[in-house]
Amino acid sequence: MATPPDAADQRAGSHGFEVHLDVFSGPFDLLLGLIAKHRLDITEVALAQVTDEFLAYLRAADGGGWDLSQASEFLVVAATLLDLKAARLLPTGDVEDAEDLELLEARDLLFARLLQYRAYKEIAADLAERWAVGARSYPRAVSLEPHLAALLPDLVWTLGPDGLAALAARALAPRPAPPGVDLSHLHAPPVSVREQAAVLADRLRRHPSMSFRDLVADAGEPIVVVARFLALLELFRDGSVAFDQVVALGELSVRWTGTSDGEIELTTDYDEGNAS
Amino acid sequence: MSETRVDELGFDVDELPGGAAAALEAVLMVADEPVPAVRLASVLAMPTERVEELLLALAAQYRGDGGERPRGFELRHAGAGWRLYSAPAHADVVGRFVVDGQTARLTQAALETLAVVAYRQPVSRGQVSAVRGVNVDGVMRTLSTRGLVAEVGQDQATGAVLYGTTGYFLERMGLTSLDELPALAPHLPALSELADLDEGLR
Amino acid sequence: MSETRVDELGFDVDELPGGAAAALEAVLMVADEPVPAVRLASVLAMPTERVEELLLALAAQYRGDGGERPRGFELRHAGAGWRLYSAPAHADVVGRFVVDGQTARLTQAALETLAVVAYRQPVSRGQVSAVRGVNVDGVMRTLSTRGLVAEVGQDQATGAVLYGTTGYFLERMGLTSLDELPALAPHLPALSELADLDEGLR
Repeated sequence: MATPPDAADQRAGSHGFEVHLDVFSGPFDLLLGLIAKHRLDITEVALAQVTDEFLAYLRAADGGGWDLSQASEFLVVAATLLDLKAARLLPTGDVEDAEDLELLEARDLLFARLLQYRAYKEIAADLAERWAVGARSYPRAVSLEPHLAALLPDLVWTLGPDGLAALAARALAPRPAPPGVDLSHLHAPPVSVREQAAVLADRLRRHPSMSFRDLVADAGEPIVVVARFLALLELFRDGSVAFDQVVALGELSVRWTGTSDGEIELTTDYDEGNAS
Repeated sequence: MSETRVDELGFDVDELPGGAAAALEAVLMVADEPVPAVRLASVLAMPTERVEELLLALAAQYRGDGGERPRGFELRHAGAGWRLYSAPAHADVVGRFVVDGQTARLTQAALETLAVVAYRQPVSRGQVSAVRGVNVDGVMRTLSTRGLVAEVGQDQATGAVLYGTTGYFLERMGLTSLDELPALAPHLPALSELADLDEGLR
Repeated sequence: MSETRVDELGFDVDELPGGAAAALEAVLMVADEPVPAVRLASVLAMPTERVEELLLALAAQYRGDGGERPRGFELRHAGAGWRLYSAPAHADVVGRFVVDGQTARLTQAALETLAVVAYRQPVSRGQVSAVRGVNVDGVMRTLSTRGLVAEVGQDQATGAVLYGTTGYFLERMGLTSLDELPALAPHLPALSELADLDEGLR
């Protein structure tokens, strides 16, 4: 059954469903919020508008600034939105070729996932309620009086100092990465967007026009590419760079339009100090 | 177990001061986790049904149901059995006394992840990630550190570690079994409803 | 401290269900160590003399002095303060419960936890949980009951209780001091794997 994304909006409306952005906890969460807010007319949601909103949200979030894990989650949202948008542009009626069908299925799947996520989100509210109620009772858990502890059977002790050291070493050693796709690198190393902005500024002052590809050629890790991408967005907002892109999806060239020397004064406090 | 003879035990709970109810209180006083009624029955050498009656009566008494002064403690059936707790009405006072807070809040991300694990268990981290649309490694670790979820096995096919909720999760949520979790179905759109919507939008 | 004003506290013990006596019961129910009356007075925002009167009255009530059923628990003044204990009359039943199902061996989880405490002491339960990735509250209680670990202080910043190993632990390990614990290095994975993780293991 092909269910247009609009259905979610209708249900959402009739149930007063609304996601407030003051609790950001994941891409689906944000996506649901944005979709509900824009009445799910994905075709009319300009990605730029969503981006602005997201940046505004992060800026207002707290004084601590925003970190890369949030930013990279946003990229997931943006990609999902683009998918949805592409699927939505298809006519809902006749499906002629296999490619259309695939897109429709992708859209339904995505939609189904969103509905499923929403169900768990609603259930989570019930758990939150139970958690809060439980927090008001403290369980009794006290140590045994010596005369009762003395009743316990004597411990059979086979562990020697070396065995103990081996146990400690194993417990204290870092855990191996979990099987499957490990995204922890997105959250782990502190890569400062501000530092990357300084790197880019230095480069662009010497070569006033460079392609994005060249700017990230030496980045090494994806996290640095993301940081530089975000740094560029910030520099753009600051009026320090301009972008040129001749054809859609073509090479993106970056021009330096800022001052020719001096410190880069980014207006946001970014990830400094709390990048983690 | 209720057949254990008194002369083997060296005591008859009914003859102790305060009777069987007091014996139950004495045992609950040293328990550091919920105790199943059947285990209490075995220790007291009494039929489980009678122990259950006594537990319910004690719980009501502590609440002040019979007109006595409500106690500052409660006897509750949660998780695997029965355990004494401070009464919720006095949470503010107790909170001032207790240093190690158990009151720390769970984040929205933790609650959502917990919900998925509770309903989908046994479930791998990858499967939870797929539902939430975000990597859950960090959140799962927090939940595990807090004793709310634990490894329960391994997926035969993929080798992925499978997670489930713990007895502490049940106790903390005031449930005696997973069957008491609210039904998920009402939160999902009915098939017919979707079909209707589909029609209407044509 | 008894001068703390009610509006700062958000509660008035006399207005809670069961009144000040119930508030005292609530705190005593979760207290692991004997609590001095002056501390209880501070927590309840009441004069110490009144708290002492209430404590004596509760102790008498639990004993059944007023004609009520004697309780299975008693409120005793022990050491520095007041604590709830199982009533001695029920020691046989409680003893059966304590011994029931106990084994003479420490579980793998308990041994691992003990090893972490030995090498990281003084350390809080939260820190041990974080290292092991699971909740260790129950296991720490077992180790403490067994006399292998004990409270050694309090974290200045968080107020969390800090634990260390005991003299009995050294005795069982055949060591005379903690300095004799074997170095961890030979038991760790190859150095190359650890180069950048060194920090974390200090």
